[in-house]
Amino acid sequence: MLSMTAIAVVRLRSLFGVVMLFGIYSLLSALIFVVLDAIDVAFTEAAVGAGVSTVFMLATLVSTGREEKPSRYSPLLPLGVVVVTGAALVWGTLDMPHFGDPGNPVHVHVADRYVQVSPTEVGIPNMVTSVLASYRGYDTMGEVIVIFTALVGVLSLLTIRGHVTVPRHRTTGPDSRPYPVLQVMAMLLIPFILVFALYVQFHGDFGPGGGFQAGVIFASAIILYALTFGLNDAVALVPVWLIRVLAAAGVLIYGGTGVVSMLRGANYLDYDVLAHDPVHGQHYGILIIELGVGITVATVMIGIFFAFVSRAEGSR
Amino acid sequence: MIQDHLAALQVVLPLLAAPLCFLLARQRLLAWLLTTLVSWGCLAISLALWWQVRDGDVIHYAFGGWDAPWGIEYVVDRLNVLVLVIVSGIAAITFPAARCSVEKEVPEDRQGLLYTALLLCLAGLLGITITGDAFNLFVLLEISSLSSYTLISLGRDRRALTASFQYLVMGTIGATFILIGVGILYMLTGTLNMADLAVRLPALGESRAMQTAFGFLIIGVGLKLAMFPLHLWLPNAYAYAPSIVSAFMAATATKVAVYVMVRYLFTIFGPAFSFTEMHVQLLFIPVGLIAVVFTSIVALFQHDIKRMLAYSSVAQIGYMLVGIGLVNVSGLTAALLHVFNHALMKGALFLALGATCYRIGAPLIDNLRGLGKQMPWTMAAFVGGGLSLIGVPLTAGFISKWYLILAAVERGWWPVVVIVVISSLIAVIYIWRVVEAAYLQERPDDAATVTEAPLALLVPTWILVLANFWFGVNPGALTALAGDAASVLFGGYTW
Amino acid sequence: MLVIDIVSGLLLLAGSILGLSGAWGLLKFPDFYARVHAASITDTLCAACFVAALMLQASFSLVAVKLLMVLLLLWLTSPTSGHALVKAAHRSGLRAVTWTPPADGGRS
Amino acid sequence: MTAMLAVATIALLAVMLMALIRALSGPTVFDRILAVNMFGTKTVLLIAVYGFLTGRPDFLDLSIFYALINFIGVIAVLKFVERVGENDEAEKS
Amino acid sequence: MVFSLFNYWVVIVLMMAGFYTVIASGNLVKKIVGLNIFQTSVFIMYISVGKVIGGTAPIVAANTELYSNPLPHVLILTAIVVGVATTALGLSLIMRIRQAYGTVEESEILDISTREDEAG
Repeated sequence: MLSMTAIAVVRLRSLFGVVMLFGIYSLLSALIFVVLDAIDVAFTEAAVGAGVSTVFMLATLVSTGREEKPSRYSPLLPLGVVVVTGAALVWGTLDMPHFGDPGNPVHVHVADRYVQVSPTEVGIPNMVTSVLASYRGYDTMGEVIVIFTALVGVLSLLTIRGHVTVPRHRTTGPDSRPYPVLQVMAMLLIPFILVFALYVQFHGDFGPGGGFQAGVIFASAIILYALTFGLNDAVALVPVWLIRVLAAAGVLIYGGTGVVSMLRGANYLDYDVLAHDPVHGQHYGILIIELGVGITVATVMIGIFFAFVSRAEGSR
Repeated sequence: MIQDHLAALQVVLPLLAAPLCFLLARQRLLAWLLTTLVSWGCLAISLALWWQVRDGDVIHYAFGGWDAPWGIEYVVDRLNVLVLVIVSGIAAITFPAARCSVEKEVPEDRQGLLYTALLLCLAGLLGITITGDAFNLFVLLEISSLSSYTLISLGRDRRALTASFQYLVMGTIGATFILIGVGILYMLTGTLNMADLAVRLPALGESRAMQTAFGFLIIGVGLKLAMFPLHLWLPNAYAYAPSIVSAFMAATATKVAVYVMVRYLFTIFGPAFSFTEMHVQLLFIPVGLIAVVFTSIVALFQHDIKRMLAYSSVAQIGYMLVGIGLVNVSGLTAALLHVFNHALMKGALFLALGATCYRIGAPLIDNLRGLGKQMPWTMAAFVGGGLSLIGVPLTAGFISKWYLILAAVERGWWPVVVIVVISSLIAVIYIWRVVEAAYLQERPDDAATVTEAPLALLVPTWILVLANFWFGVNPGALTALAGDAASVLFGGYTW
Repeated sequence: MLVIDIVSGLLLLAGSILGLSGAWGLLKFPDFYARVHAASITDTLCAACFVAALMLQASFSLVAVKLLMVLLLLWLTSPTSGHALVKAAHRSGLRAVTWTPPADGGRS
Repeated sequence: MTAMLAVATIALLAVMLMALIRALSGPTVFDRILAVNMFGTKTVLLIAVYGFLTGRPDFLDLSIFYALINFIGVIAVLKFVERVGENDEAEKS
Repeated sequence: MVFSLFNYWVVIVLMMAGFYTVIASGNLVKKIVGLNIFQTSVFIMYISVGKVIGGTAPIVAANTELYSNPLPHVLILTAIVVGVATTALGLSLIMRIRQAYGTVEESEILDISTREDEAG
C-alpha cells in the first residue's frame, strides 16, 4: 500500500491530491513504525507528517495554486540516476544483516547497555526517552536548535500579520457564515487537547511521548482554533512577541540545564549532579529539558503556521 | 576548570548566543555587538584548543558524562583544530564588518534575524568540525545548512530566493544520502561513534554493504562541498547572498565539507579501504582536474564578479580533491594547506567585493571601470587577494600550489602539474579583467563619483589580505601542523 | 470469561462487516453524496463495535478509560467532519447525480 | 480470541485499502477528503486492535492522538480548499 | 534468505519514488513532497534495522524480556524533526518565490532568470 501511494504521488498532477496522499502515506508509515515497535516514532511521524507538514503544505497551496504543469524535460535522465542509485542499494543489501535477527551487530554492541542498564542507571522505564534525553541528550539539543533555526528562517522570509483585513469575495447569505457546528466542536475539543498535551508531556518517562510530541499536540490545539475562528482571533490569543520569547526561552532552558551541570563541576548536560543522587538528578534533568523541548516546539509550530496563513490570506 | 570544558564551549557558546540574539533582534546594534563578541570568544577558544593539542594530544569530551560509544563525544586533534581556527578566525574578522554592509543591503526588520542565523551557522560549522559522532554530525550539518539557506535568501535580488531553494533541495538530498550512508554503517557495526567505527569497520572484511555506504557518503559529502558535477547550487548561492554572507560562507562552508570528506576517508574507513579497495583517487583526480579547468574557463565569461569568484571556488575545491587523490603525504598536506589558504584569499576577495558593493551596488564588471582611482584601498585589497588566488610567490596561495606540484612530481604525474599551471594562468586572466577595468579604463561620465569604503569594512579586508602575505612569507608553523596531521592520517591512526 | 470472549468476538465481527460494507459503498456508489452517506453512517457504529469489543477484553483499567476516550473522540469528530465536508461540497457547487438544481440556482 | 483480533485486523486493512483506492481515483477533491477521513478513523481502530493483538494495549495514547490529527487534518483541508476556490475565482474575475 | 532482506527492498522502492519526484518534477511544491517521501523511506530503513523479531516496544513492562533496539528510534525522532524544519523553510521559500516570480514551475522561473541574467 505504501509503495502504491508513493507511486501515485509521483504520477498525480493535482497538487491537492498529492498533498492528501502524502498525509495517507505518512499515516501508513506511522503504522509500519507501530508494527516495528517504534511507538514514539509513530507518534511523531503522525504528528509531523500527517499533521503539521500536511497543514503547512496546504497553506502553501493556497497561495501558489493547485495544478502542476507538465514538465518539458525528458524524464529519462532522472530516471536513469534513480535506477542506478536503486541498483547500487539493492546490490549493497545482499550483504546486509537479516531483518529482525537478535544477533545483528546493531543489537549486541551499543544498544545492549541502553536496554539492560538504562532502567536502573537513568531510572525511567521508557528507554527511548532515556536515550533521547540523557545518553544522546546533545543530539536532542541540536534538534531543538534545528527547529528554532526553522523559525528564524521562516520569520525572515514571511511576516506574521496580526490583523489582516480580509477582502470578501464570497457572496453574502446564509451559506457564507463560518461553520457554527465546527466552532462548538472546537470549543469542546480544545481543552481536551490541551490536557492531553500535558499528559503526553509529563508521561513521556513511562509511556510513549515526550516534549516533542506534546509540543506538536499543543500547537495543533491552537491551529484548530485558528482554523475555526480565523487568524486574527488566534493571534490575539497567542501574540507574536510571546512566540518569539517562548521559542528562545525553550532553547535557553535546555542549554541552561547543561550550563548548570557544567557549573556544578560535571560535563555539559550531565544530569547526575542536579540532585543529591544520580538517579534523581537524571529524573529532574530529563523533566526540565523535555519541558524546554515542548515549549520551543509548540511555539515554533504555531509561529510557522501563523506566518504561512498570514501569507496565504495576504495573497488574495 | 574552564579549560576542561573548552571543547564543549566552542560550539555551545554560539549555539546559546543565538536565542539571546533572537530576543535582542529588535535592537540591531546590540544584536550585532553580541554576534561580534561571540565570534571573538570562539576564536579565543579555538586558539586555546590549538595550544592544548599542539604536541599531538587528543582531547575527548563526553557529553552528559556518558562515555563514547554510548554518549556523544567531541574530539579535538591537530587536524580539526586547524579547521576550527580558520572557521572561527574568518568569523571573527567578517562579523564585525557585517554591520556596515548589512545596514545597506538588508531591510531593518530582518537584520536581527540575520545575525541570529549567522551565529547558528557558525555554531553548526564548528560543531561539524569538532564532533566525534557520525549522527551528531548530521544534526549539526542541518543546523548550518538551514541557517545558510536563510542567510542566502536574505539577498536583495529575487534570484536569491531561487538560489536558496535550489541549495535547499540539493543540500537536503546530500544530507539524506549521508543519513543513508551512516545508517548502513550503523547497521553493520552497531555504533555511531567515529572512533569506534574506525575500529570495527576493518574487522568486517570485504563487504558490499560497506562499499555502498562508502559511495553514498562520498556523494552526500560531495554535494555539500560542491564537488564538480554536483556544484550547480554554489555559483548562484554565493552570487546573490548578502555580501557579508558570501564572504563568510565562501571562506568556511565548503572547507568544513572538505574536512568531513578527509575525516571519513582517512579516519573512519582508513586509507587502506578508501584508496586500495575503493580506488577513490580514480574518481577524485579526473573530477578535480576537470573542475579546475572547466570552471576556471566558465569564470572567465562572467559579468558578475561575485559569480566569477564563486566559479573560481569550485575550481579551488578541485585542487583540494586532486591533493587528496594523489594519495601521498605531501598531497594531503597541500590539500589541508589549501583549505586554510583558500579561506584566507576568498575571505579577502569577497570582503573587498562587499566593500565595493557598499558603494556601487551590483558588482558587475562594467560598474568597476575607473574605480581604481576612486576606491584605491579597496581595489588594492582586491588585487592582493587576487595575487594570492593566482598563486604568485610570497602569497599564501603560492605555498599550497607549490606543495601540490611537489606532490604530483613525487608521483611522477606530469599532466597534473601541467594542468595546475594552466589553470593558474587562467586565473591570471580573470583577475586581470578586473584589474583592467578598475585601473586602466576611465570612469564613465554618467557614473556617480564614489568615495573610499568605510573603515569598518576596509580594516577587516586588509587584515585578511595581510594574513595572505604573512602566511606566504612565513608558512613554517602552518605547514608543520598540516604536515603532521597528514602523516598521522596516513599512519593508520585512530582516535 | 468465555461469554465475554464470545460477545467481544461477535462485536469484532459485526464491526468488521460494517466497516467493509461502508468501504464497499465508498467504492461503488455513484456520486459524492451517496458515498458520504455510506462512509459516515457505518463509521460510527463500526467504531462503537470495535471499541466495545476491546473494552470487554480490557476490563476496568486505564486502558478501558482510554478506549472510551477514543470512542468519544471518534463520535464527536467523525460526524462533525462529515457535516463540514458535505457543507463545503455543497457550497462549492458540487451536485448529486440524482438531484436537479432548483430554478434559482444554489449559490445566489 | 487472538484469531478474532487477527480477522478484525485483516478486515480493517481491507477497508483501508478500499478507501485508498477511492482516494487515488478521486474524482473530486471532496471524494478524496472523504476517503482520507475514513482511512484515518480506520487507522485509529487498527492501532487499538493491534495493541491488543500484540498484548501491549497501553499504547492507546497513539490512537487518541490519531483521531485528533485526523480531525484537524480534515478541517484544515476543507478550509484551504475553500480558500483556493475563492482565489481561483478572484483571479478569473 | 530472500524474505529476510525484503524490508530493504520495499524501502528502496519508496526511496527511489521519492528521489525521482525530487529530481524530475518541475513543480517546487511537489519537489518538497518528494523530499519528504525520500526521507521517510530512510526513516523506515532505520527503524526496520532496530526491530527484533519477537521483541516488543522498548518500554519496560512486566513479563517481557526481549525489547527492540531503542537507538534507531531516537535517531529517527531527531531526523523527523530535522525533516519538518527543512519542509517548513522550503515551503516558505516557495511562497516568496511565487510572490516574486508569479509561478512555482521550475522551467518558467528558469526562463525569467535567464532573461534577467542576460539583461545584466
